[in-house]
Amino acid sequence: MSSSLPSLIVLLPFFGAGVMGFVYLFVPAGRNLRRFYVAVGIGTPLLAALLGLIVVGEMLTLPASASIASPLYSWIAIGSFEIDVAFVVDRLSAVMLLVVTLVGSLIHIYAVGYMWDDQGFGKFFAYFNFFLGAMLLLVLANNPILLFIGWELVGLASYLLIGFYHHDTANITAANKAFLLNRVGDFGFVSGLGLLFALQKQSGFDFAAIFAGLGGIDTAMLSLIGLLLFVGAMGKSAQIPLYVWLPDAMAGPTPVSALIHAATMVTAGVYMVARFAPLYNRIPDVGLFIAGIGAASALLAALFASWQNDIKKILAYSTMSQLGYMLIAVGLGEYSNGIFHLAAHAFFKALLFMGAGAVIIALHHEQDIFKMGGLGSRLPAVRRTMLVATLAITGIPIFAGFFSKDAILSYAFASGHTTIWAIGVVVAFLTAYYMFRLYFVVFVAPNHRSSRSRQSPSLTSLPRSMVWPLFVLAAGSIFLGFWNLPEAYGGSTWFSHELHLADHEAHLRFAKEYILDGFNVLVALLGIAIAYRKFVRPSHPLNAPIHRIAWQRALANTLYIDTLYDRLIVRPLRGISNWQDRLIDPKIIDGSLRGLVTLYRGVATQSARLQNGNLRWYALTFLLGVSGISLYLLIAIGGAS
Amino acid sequence: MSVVLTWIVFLPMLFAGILGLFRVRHTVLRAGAMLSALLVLALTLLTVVQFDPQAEGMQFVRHLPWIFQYGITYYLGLDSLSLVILLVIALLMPLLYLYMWDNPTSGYWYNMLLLQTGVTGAVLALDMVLFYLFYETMLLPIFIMIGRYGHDWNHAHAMKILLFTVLGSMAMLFAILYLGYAHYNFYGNWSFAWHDLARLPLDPQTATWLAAGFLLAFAIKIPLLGFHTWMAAAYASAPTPALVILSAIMAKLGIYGLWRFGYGIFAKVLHLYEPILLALSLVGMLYYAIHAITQNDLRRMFAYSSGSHLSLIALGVVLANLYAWSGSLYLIATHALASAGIFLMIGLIHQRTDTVQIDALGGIASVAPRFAFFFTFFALSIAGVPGTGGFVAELLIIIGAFSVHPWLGAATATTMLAAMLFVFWMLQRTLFGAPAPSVATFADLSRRETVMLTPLVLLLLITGIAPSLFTPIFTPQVQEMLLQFIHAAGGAS
Amino acid sequence: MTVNPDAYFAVATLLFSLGILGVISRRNLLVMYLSIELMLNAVNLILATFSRLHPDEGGTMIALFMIGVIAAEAALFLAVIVQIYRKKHTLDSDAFTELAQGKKL
Amino acid sequence: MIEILETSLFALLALGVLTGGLMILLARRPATHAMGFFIALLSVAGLFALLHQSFLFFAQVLVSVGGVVIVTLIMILTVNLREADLPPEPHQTRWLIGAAVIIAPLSLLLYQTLTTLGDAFPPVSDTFGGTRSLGTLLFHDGVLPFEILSVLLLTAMVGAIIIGKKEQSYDRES
Repeated sequence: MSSSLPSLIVLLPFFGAGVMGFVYLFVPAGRNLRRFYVAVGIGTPLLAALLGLIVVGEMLTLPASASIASPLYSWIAIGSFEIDVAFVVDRLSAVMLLVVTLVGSLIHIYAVGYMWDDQGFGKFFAYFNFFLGAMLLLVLANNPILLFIGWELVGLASYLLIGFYHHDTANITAANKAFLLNRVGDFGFVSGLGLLFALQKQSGFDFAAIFAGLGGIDTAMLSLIGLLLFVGAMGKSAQIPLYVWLPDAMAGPTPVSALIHAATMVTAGVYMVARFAPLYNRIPDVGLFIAGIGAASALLAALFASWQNDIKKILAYSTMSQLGYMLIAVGLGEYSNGIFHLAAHAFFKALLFMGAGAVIIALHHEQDIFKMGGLGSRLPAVRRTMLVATLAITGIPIFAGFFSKDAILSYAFASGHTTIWAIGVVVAFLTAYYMFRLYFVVFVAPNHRSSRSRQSPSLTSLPRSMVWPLFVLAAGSIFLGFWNLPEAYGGSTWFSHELHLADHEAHLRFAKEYILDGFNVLVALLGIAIAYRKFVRPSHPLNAPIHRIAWQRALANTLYIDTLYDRLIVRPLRGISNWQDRLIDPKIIDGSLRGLVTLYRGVATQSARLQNGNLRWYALTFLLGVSGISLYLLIAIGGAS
Repeated sequence: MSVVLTWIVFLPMLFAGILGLFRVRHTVLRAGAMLSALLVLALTLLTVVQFDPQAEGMQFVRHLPWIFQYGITYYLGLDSLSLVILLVIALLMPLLYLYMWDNPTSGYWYNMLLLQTGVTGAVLALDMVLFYLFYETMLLPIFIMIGRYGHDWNHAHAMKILLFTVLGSMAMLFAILYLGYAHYNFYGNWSFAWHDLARLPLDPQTATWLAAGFLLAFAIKIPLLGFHTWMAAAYASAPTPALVILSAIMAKLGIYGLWRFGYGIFAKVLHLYEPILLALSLVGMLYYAIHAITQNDLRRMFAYSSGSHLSLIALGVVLANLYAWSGSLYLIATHALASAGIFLMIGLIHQRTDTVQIDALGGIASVAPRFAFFFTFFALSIAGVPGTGGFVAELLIIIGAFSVHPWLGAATATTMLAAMLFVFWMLQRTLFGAPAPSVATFADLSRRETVMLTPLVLLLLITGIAPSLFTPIFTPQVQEMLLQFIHAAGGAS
Repeated sequence: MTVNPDAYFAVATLLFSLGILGVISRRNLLVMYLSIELMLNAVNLILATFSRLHPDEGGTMIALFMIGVIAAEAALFLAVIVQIYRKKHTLDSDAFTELAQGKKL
Repeated sequence: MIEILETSLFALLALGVLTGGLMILLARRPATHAMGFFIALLSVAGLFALLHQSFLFFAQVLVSVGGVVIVTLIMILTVNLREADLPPEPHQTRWLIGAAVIIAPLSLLLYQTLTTLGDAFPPVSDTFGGTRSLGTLLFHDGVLPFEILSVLLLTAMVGAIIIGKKEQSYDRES
């Protein structure tokens, strides 16, 4: 069935971005345009969310395999490369659509309060809407090319947003880094698409046609394609080795971090793998590789998060860690659990970021958690909602994170990948530790510093628009889990069932599942306990930790990976460039040409010597020629005789 | 209708003659130049409307005897390949005049008028001698503009570009003359018409040498790796309008020559050169991009960027399949628009701050948001961000490369990374950060400048968002050319 | 006639060679002029021998003309030498390099 | 008898030609040059006579010997060359040998070519080379060249006068 609503959903934010951008650039400044920006900037995502709900409601009445198509126009048609600008809402994209528009709208509303005093208010909302549009384009695309366009535009929007405070060069550097690493991923992605297109035999390049024609491509090539596509996901979902942009991306305004890290951009990689489920189902080895990368990233990020002091960076690494979980799920073929964790994560991580943003605003842009402390009593609303989100991400029962994360872990166990399961459990422990470390230090532990340093005791009061989205998200973080209640707990995994993805099946007996889940909860509680011991009842006054031991320092500096990249890639490239500029071009290429010129000049100079005005020389040279000819005649022809 | 091409070619020259005859004042001169550019644009749009994409071969053909003893003819014609470039020229000229609007140096204006005749003539000429004539004609105004109105070592750089290109075109001239003579030898009459020469049954060795002559000329003009040292020098010294023509049009004529004459006449022996061309363009693409990283002069940086993209276009041409050729043709147009935009804006920076050194700039975005928006837009379209035409073209070339071989495809896809290497760092240091002293009084775009840049932005957006509006114009003929080439090349092997 | 034409030719060739030698090897303008005269006379001698050899008086006629030309040339050449000598007070041919491009390289 | 006379005469004249040439080539003083020149021209005239070219003989004696040599002598006397005005020729021998080597092939070729033209002199009538027959020939075939020659001589005379006259004020380099 077809409908024009999906197209409208995608176009609305773009339209909003265009209008706001135009107004921002061309309507003379000075007039108070904030109301206009608020109306358009919040109106379009809300409208999109509303339309999204309508579309999804409509779709739920259809059979599970049905989708709502929304063709717009033919983008390009050359040979068999026929790409339409067409959108499709099926069960998978419906979930993403809802997550993106709903969480996105909430973040937009939150951003009104957050950004109210900023000079670039209009610009910010133009970028924000653009970002949302690009994300919707990515999610609703009916062919990989369009998906890729959305994919790239999302990267562009994140570049613009991360570098929003462009006075500070560090922010721009972070934005550059994000875009560059994303582009490295995109290079892999587009290579995968190109290869897929070159190898496919049927015409048409939308998802349905591609999946129908997968049988005609041999497995080795399919694996290569799968790997290349996943390289794109590595960049976008910040996995090893392309993750280094993510912590730096915290340079942007906090709503940006929420939007990029929670709801949207970083989950694109997971979504892409789920979208290509028919492809990845054919190549389980690559799937295992994806899961391995996911597990490794999850562990590494959790380790990093445990040693960070910047509140947003802790959350950034935690995002990377959670994305690792999702990739474990989709890599092992448990797509619906991955998507479910994605949705749940969108809620609680958005909540965490927005809470963190509220704290930061309240403390006048202070981001070091060890300079906060004891905020619980002063920001009760933020504290409560943050607690909900922290519990959710930690995986305490009844919160969304418990069901989504444990489903992934028990599936990993059930399908026999115990190593991955074990890593997952360790990560769960670390998650509990670092999340509660954050929570305790910021909200619970008494602030020793504020008494000493003259930290302003007056907190900025938070506008309402920044507070009530927190409660909506907190509600989501609590109740979302029940959508996908496993059978072991009397549920019917309604969500996974409705999602209708090509999942692998692996079941555990309920008893085993109870044991595993109980173990997970125990591990999480252990993490909380350690954090409590260290930060609420500390043996010594709480200060920012000073790392004396080498490995601690290394972890706090995230293993010097950035430096490594700088040494291995950036500097050599500059070196080559300099080398080209100083050696190859002027010396070798121009030099050889100049050599020719010198030769020519030399010959000319020597010839000019003959032209010395001296009569005898002229006669001599002339006679030399005559004599030469004579000699030739004498020898070659034998003279006259 | 067949006269229309003649008008398109010679109208600017006619205007230059008339205006020069009366030694008109600046205001009249610029109005006249603008009028001629707009007339040419109108005529060009007329041909676009009348153009039949499905028809085979040349259209609007004008074929008159000229020097009949030697079979040299006045032979103009148009197919989709030349149409695209013609359209770009016609579109850019009014914008360039808009850029020059307040420049009172009349020599500037006359040179631009002559330049337009030169480049359009080269695109439309189908008689090789005529082509050569225009090919050289367009060099002269560039030489004069760099030498007289340029800056930073302009004399030396003008000489450099002249020597390089003349070296190439001399080689081509010899090849052309030999071809005409060969035609006389085989058929008893002289002819320099393109399609006659394409039919010559040359023996492979001769054809190889002749092809080398042509390829040298075009390799220098493009410029391919190793023939490129004039590029940065000339770009750095050229005044902005000449620079735009250099990058957006003249370099494309190298590609055009390679395509039309290289592939048209020497289809049989070109496979000998294919590995070389492939390697040069592939390596060049990355070489130029890496070279651009450490450039401190914006013009030089985008000179190398231009080189990188032209190598990509050349790569697409060498790949010789439908996607790659369509992509190359598309990139010719979209890169022309994008580089015209970026070079115009660099010119504006020069006007405002008297410098184009990156380390002297910075923080423009804080002072001039509109300027920053346009500049970022053009920089991003050069980087091939989706939504701009460059992306479509690059995607097509990448797909074309993958159709040939996966490794080739992967190597071509590095173009996604190539522009990234320098564009963003450049943006960081020019637009962002704290405002540098030189940009403290940086004026935002005036209305005239906005009008000048907006068409480019819109076109880049439209070509990116709806390429299907444009591709049907050239795809059938590209397919046809491709079939002819494969047929001709297959005949030999 | 007992003397072989070859003998005449030998004499003429030798005379001619002496003339060339004089032009090349001497720097004295007067010697150069005289050497040229010698060459012309050598040619005249050859012409006369031809004429006798064939026998055809056409050669004699040309030789006659040449004597006229020699006279004219002598007049001019000598005038030039006189003039040159007046300017530079030397007969060194190497002193006259004004026609060379620029300075000596 | 007459053969011996002729041969010895030829040898004498040939010797004279070469002696004159060598005197010009090797000598340093202008007077010696003039003497050598005189001997050479006179010997050539003698050779003309041996070749039955009576008119040419007279022309040579009158014009070359009587005219050119005298003019040359006058010139030498006019400019009154001093020893110091003569160019220094430090490497004359080296130049001479080098030039000889250079022109040797040319001379050889010239000689070889000339000797292919004929082996012996045919007998001729007594009038050969006489004023009458030559005059007839001139009026038949050579009128135009003859007239041109006269113009040439006139021009040369005028030119020589103009060139040779003393420097005037308008000739000086400004």
